[in-house]
Amino acid sequence: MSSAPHHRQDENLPLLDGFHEQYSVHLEKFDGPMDLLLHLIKKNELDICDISIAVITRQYLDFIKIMKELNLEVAGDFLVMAATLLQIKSRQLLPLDEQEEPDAEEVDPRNELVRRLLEYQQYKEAGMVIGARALLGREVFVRTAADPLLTAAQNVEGPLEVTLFELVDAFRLLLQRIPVESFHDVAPGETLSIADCINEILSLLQEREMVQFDDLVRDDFTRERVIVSFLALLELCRLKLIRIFQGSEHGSIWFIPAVAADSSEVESE
Amino acid sequence: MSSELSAIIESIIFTADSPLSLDRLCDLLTEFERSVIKTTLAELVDQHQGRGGGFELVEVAGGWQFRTPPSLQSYITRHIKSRAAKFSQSALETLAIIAYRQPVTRAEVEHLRGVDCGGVLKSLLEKNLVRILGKKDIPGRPLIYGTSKQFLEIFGLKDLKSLPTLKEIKALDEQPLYERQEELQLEPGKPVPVESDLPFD
Amino acid sequence: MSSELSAIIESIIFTADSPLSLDRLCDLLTEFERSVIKTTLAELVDQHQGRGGGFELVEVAGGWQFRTPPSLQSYITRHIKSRAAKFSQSALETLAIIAYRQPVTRAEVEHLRGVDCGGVLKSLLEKNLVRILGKKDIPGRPLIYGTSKQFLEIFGLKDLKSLPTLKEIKALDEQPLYERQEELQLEPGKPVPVESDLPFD
Repeated sequence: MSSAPHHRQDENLPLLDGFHEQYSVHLEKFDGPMDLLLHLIKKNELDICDISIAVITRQYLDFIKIMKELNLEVAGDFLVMAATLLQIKSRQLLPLDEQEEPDAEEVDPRNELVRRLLEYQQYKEAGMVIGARALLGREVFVRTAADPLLTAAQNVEGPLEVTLFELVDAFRLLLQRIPVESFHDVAPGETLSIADCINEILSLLQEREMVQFDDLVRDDFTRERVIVSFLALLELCRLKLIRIFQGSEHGSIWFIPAVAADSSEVESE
Repeated sequence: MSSELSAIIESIIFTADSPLSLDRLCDLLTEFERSVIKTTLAELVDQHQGRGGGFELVEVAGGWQFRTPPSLQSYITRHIKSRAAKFSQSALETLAIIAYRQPVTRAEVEHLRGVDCGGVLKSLLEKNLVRILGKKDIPGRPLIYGTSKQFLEIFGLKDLKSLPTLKEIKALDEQPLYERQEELQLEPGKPVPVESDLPFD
Repeated sequence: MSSELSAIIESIIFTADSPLSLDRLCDLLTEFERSVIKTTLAELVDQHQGRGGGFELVEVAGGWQFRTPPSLQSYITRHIKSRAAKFSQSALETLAIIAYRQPVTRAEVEHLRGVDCGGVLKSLLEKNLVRILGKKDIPGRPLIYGTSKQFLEIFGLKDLKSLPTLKEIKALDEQPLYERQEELQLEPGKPVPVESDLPFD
């Protein structure tokens, strides 16, 4: 489980040391509830497509119980799966509701789980197969030396190579260096910011010359969205970046870029 | 084949720090025909294969690169530290899901694996094996992920199509790939031999 | 000459980042006799000389290294000169600020970065990653900057909305809500032996 915090073993009670060591060996083998389920299915020699939910659920819950008895952290993911198993089990016990459509998909409550298990199994195996390849830097190596004759020929004018993650990460690290008050809208919050909306408008104007206000709010026609979009438009107008016009009274609002960017006008030192 | 062109191509690939595509070679060597460059490349591959030397010319991540054969690993690591990575099972599973299902969201990966994948995903992003492709056009606009060029380079793949298909992998599984996965013991008391996560090492 | 030893020596020299001396090679390959290593090296030099390929094995600075012959330099520099340049940290930061804060003035960028950005800004404009959107209607009428269409292309973004937000990147580190809510440990003071699952060593 990616979320399990790491603690130092030696802070543990000496009596339990042996137990913990053994079980941590077991438990690390299970990369989440799906992995554990697959293991139980294999161990019981069950057919994935026809698993006995009663057997699997009992063993799964036993496993969690042991984890708890050993005071191992049981991640939420394991508990979610336990709940899913119990739910399937209880649905199997219930008589079919007459009112309900005998939808073929719904007949067997195990179907969804079986489908997930089969799919998970595929990717687990695919992971092992790709992990078994000869990896660069592990089994396979490339030349690392730079040709001294050529290093002088380096040129910075070439195309750029950078990933999106590096860009976001650079911004994230920058923000950590800077006092919070420098920012007006970085604080996390679900609300739509005017800055986001300005970006969206600018991006639309990169694609076409003329944009209708309705295009901005079409996907998300809420009061908040309309207000924020409108404020963003006013802000852009104030910055003289766009011109707004309206075809007729109560007609659509349109806007176009106000200036053609002139890149010769670079601020110089 | 012009042996001069052969030497030129070899030297360019040799000094490049990442695999060079045929397109790129043609851009650099405009005085030669594309078809001639292509044939020369194929001849170079054969030549190095035939030599059985300490490195070979291989096609990887859409380009050509000199690489050492895996068989010489034990000698090379005597003087070079093995830089890469032992991948954990979670990293490999997550990578496999992203590789086969891309573009894919974090929620989709987590649904398939049944566990939170934020930490693994971030580490794959930092290692440059996975990249952000953009945002999905559904409510909430979640980020979508795909594998990077570096993924192909590290895993020695020509392109995404050369990943073994899931069907092929399934066929492999009929062979006893799994046999080495040990039995889980629920009863405490018995010592369990510590094994590495992966059945291949 | 053992052709296996020949391949081994070749691969070690190939992957070394500086010339390898005979002494060093003998230290690494203790199972082979010094005299055999020496002969094999000489044979390798001849072999590559005879091949007339894109690189040769030469003795430099008391050691052995593969190098391209000076005659091919003009071809190699074509590639080196035009290959992708890595972004400097300051260029990346400036670009990030412009991307996330646009429309933004130079003064605002400099306020955030705490350093003069004129040079970086100019180079971003020249690379066509950043463009001038217009002039701000405040005293001095400073130019306002934003990202260009090319910026979207380089990062493979459909539009500016597809830029990942910081919140989304941060969210990768966070645990899902339900995990934090679970009362998991029976005794909170006790350590948990389950290893944290770092995907890489």
